[in-house]
Amino acid sequence: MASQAVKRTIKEVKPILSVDREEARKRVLNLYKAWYRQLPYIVKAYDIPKNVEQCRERLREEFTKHDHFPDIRVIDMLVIKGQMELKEIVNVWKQKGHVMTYFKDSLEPKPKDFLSKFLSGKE
Amino acid sequence: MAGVSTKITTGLTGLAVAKHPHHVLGVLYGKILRTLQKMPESAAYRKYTEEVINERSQILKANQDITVVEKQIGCGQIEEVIVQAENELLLARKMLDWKPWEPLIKQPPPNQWTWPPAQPQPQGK
Amino acid sequence: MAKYFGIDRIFTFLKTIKETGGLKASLYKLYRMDSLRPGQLVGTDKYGNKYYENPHYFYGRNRWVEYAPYYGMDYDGSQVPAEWFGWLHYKTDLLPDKDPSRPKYKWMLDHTENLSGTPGQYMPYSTTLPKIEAWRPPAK
Amino acid sequence: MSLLRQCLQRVPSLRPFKTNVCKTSIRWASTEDSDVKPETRPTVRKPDLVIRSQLKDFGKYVAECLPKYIQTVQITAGDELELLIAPEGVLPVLQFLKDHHNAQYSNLSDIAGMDVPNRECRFEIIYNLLSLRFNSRIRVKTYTDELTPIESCDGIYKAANWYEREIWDMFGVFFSNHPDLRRILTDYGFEGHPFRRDFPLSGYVEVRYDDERKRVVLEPLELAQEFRKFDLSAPWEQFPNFRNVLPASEPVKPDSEKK
Amino acid sequence: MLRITFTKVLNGAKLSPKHIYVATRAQSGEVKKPEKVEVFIDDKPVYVEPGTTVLQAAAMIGVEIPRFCYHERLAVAGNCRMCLVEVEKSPKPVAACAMPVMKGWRIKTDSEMTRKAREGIMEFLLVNHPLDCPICDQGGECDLQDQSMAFGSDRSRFTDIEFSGKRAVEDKDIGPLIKTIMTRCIHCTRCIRFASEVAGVDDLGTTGRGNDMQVGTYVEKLFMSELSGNIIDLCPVGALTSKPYSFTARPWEIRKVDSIDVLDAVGSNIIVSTRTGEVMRIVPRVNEEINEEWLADKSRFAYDGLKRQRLVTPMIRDCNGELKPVDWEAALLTVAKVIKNAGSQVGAIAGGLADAEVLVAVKDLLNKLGSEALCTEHTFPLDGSGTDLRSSYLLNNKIAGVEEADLVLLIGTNPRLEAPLLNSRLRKGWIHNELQVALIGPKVDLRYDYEHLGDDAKVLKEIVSGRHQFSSKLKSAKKPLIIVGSELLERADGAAVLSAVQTLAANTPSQDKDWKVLNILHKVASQVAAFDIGYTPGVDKIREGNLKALLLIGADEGAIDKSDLPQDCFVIYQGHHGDQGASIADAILPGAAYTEKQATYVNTEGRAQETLVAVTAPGRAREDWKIIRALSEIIGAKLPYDNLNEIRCRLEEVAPHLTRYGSAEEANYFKQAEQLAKKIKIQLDECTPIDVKIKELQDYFMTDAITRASPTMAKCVQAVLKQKQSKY
Repeated sequence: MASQAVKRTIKEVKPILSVDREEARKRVLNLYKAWYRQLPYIVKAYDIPKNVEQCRERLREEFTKHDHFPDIRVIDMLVIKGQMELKEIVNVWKQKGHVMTYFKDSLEPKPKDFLSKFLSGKE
Repeated sequence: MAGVSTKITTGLTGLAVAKHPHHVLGVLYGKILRTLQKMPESAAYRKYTEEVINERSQILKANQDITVVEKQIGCGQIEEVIVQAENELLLARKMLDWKPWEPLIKQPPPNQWTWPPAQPQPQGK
Repeated sequence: MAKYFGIDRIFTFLKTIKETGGLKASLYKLYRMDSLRPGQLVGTDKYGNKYYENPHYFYGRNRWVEYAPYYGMDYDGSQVPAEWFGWLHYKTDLLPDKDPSRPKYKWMLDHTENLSGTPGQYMPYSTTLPKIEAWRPPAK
Repeated sequence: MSLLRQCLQRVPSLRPFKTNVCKTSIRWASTEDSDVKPETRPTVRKPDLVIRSQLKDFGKYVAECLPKYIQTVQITAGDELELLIAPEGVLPVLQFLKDHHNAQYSNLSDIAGMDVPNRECRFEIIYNLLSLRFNSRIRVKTYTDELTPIESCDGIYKAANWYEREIWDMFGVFFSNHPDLRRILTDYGFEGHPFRRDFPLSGYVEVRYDDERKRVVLEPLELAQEFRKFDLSAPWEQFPNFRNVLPASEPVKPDSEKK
Repeated sequence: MLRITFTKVLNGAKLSPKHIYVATRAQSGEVKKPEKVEVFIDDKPVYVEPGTTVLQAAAMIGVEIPRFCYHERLAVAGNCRMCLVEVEKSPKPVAACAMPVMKGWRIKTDSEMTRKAREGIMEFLLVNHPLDCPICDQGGECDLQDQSMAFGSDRSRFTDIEFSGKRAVEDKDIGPLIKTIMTRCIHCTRCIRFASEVAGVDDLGTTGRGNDMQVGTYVEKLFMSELSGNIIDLCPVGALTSKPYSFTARPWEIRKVDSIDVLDAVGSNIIVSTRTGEVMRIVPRVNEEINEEWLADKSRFAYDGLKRQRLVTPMIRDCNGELKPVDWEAALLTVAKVIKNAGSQVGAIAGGLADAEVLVAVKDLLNKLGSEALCTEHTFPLDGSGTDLRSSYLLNNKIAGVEEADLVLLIGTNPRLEAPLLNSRLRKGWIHNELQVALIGPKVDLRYDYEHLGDDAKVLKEIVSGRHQFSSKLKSAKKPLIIVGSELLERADGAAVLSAVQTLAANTPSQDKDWKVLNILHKVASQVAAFDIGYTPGVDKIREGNLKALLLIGADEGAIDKSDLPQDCFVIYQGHHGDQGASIADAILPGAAYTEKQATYVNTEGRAQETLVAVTAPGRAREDWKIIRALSEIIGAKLPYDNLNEIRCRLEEVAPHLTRYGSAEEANYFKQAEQLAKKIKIQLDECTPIDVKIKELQDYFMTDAITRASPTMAKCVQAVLKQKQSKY
């Protein structure tokens, strides 16, 4: 795995947007800020049963979920996708259901211990 | 002008009748040729394009009658020929940047163009 | 003259209230049916729905049904039985009891309202055999 | 010249004008290849040999003009010309094919993507072009991986706009300098690129209307029924030795190499 | 008859190497290995032993020549001509399956001539073959379909669109298992050869010749064999198809899961084909060490028993004495309460279909509760070495080893019906290897000749003491084999029988050092695993135990009855079929059948194999060991395994060979076992004759909970009984 990563960096690649890590970092932060500032309007526009604080928490979670990627191009790709998502939200192309998908609140927790798994019949 | 016909329309949407086709084409062909001059002699693109342009401009010079020119060039109405020349000029200018006469920029990765992707193993060959 | 000033309308209104059975009953009827109209009672079906007609109204609005009181606010169109349905929808001008050609057989079922959404609704059942036949304990 | 006439007579529809055309027009040149055996198998389509050789000549011509970008020229399915190019050459090659006097492929029929996961560059991007002037089609293929962007050819062909959006949506290939790159087919918030080979046929999520929440909810897919999977091995796979695989394509070598 | 022809064949030139292989093995040392000859297949050189056919030589370098009639486990017929290949300098193409190679031959398997020959043969075959592939059950797995796609011409010359000249053949009724559509038959005669060579039932044959040739049974009769299903697999076209499977599924839409058969103790390897959560059919999987590529009818066709009489929900006997369905929580709570109150007075009986996982889980649970009353339903002598030494309860010489024997003594067993695939091996040895068989027990039909020594127990004693005339034969045999039926050992004097046999085996010399004379043939799949894990054979402990709770793990053979138990004993039945065990139970916990769980079974050789999940268990049924695991948690004696991996680790702790799937763990300590056996006090009961339960074919089909629930098996019994009435 490590050797693969090394190979990746050595291989000459075409950058997507950013040429170095610092630039990628800036892009991520800009995206984060844009989302962060948009959150109150999102809550309002979509009338979602979450408050701004919860949304911020979720936003942070979403960003930290991807904080370990070493490849700038992967970061760029994620930023691009994040930008598109934001655009879809800001323009209210999405609907309430789409926004609420980030929270996955309709999921019931899966049984964890043996007995409840056994009784529910789910492995 | 002698060659001017009473042509009203090209019959093609967005393509107006050219008023001075000889003049326009002459200028365009001159520009194309000058652009091509900047390319290396050996470039196949330059060679072939010059051939085409030279042939067309000769036809153009030899005949005043547009219909004859159109027939001899054999590439549509004179207006279309003008559009083609405009395109070629743009292309030629861009080509100066791209320099496509250089050797192959890079080889494809191994097995990139093999098809089907999973080759049946040739038996005992 | 009264007609000219529209006073006759007031009389009609008062008459309607009177026919309906007083102010309270009228208000209730207005609440229940969103309209309070004078009309002539032409018949009552066996479920207690009352059918009215008032030829002064425009065609299409001159026949209506007042559902039986026990339906309360829970009335709907399927509570009109088939024989009155025709009259109510101008398929015929003959009242059910005055229609000689109306068939009457012993085997005809009683009218039932649409039971969708209630426990009495029709549920299709599977006619395929189960893939696994379960064991039934032998009866004692 | 007699050959030319012959070919013109055989393919009248190809002829834009009946009288003498430009001598230099490569599009009507046809060098007969004597090495190609005419197709005799009854169930195989028999392509026109003249058209084939014309295409071959044009292929050679393009390869000669743009040696920097064109990796391979080949004929597939008997009479379809393909240019296999380096990803850097998308713009020059398409521009050349569109604007050059002898090409005039002014119509972009479509752009297709293809995913072959075991290749180093797993995606192929395929441009299908049509020249109305010469009644001829050409296919340009290039390749990329998940992270390498391809230059958008929106500046050359306006038609490319939606096609590139579609490829971005379905395969996740990024097109740089695209004026409006966003999803076109999938639902907002859809994750993944459905045409990638590693995307499951059933998808990852299922969507339903939740009566309680009064909105549509997305949930991880739970198949209530067995996913139907078919065992589709062909009979001739049992006899690999007797399987004569014809090459999918035949390369067009530049003349210099041939000689 | 066959035997003579085969001896002839052995001396002749035309010889398939399979037979050579057997022959050389039989006389190893005497025959010098002949030099290999070089031939060229498609210009590739290959060195083969002389006598190898062209087809086999080609297969050695991976060229599979198309064929219909040739089958490597059957005699060569050479009548389909599909395998014609060109040999250089030969004017005609030769049939690759029948022609032995000659030195320096250049064989062309894909030349113009070969291809033309194939196309011609294919045309001939298809001229009279109906074009009913869309409604044919073989469609999708049909050799004719496949090979006509691969080798046939792509043009038809068939102009008879009025269908006036196509051959039509009347269908034969050969029983409830095999459907015949004889018009589709291409006369490869594989079924005929299988019936006479492997099954030993000479019922099938051909009548007429040329265009009028027909395969059939001469007179309308049942194909009376316990291996009849194999001709379905053998048939290259759809002439013989499975009746229960007919029109139910297509081969490309079924899922195939490798599994193990548990309906006898052989442990045949099977493929369970499923579709939409239903077992559609069971076909054999090749395993040279166990079932080759055959499968017994019971194993193949009893799958419809898995869909009937199933326990799908837990049940508890209510105050009225009726079993009422409840949910798992209630069932487990009730059962747990009873077991908790019972304390150490709880016992368990394992039936014949229990897997090793549940066996070890139950054992762990009961041991935790302080009980040792763990029994198997089928008994086994405990005296002497008992179940402590594996050598005394295994088929030590392995199933494949039977072929090599030259003398087999069967005691109190009917291998044809108790282990049909072992019997097919015996028959193979008898045909190819001059194997002699003797039997002590009732005179049953084994489909080969044997010396019947009587069904008297005295005979056994005489042989042991060396007074019997058979003793000398046994002594002089090079590779003698004694196979004892487990049923015989279930007798009251079983210990004495075992002891006698052990002594006999010890006194019987064999040339081979690794040769094991003593072999026990079990009848049920769970027995060996249960002994390995440490269950006590027989239910005596339960009878004596004064138990308050009894757990039946699929025990359906009626070994124990309500009357054997104290009044207040609470019977819990855990299993998958409502049968004898479920009807006496106070609580029912529905388990999974062998197609529904990943479980370990040990066959009679001591070979651990695992089944895989082909379909999910119906209704609320759960995998067996999980039920025990859940129960243990509610009781408060939680077992330390949560998933299959962990319980397999536990299995490995108990007996490491139980998780070494596929390999048979060798038993040893034969000497010690014999010495222990000598100490036995019980005398051989000479008055009771040696008997077996399953004597005739009709007894074979319904022997356990699954087969008793199977309608197909019931039909088989009826068909056999009817055939017995018939004059043919």
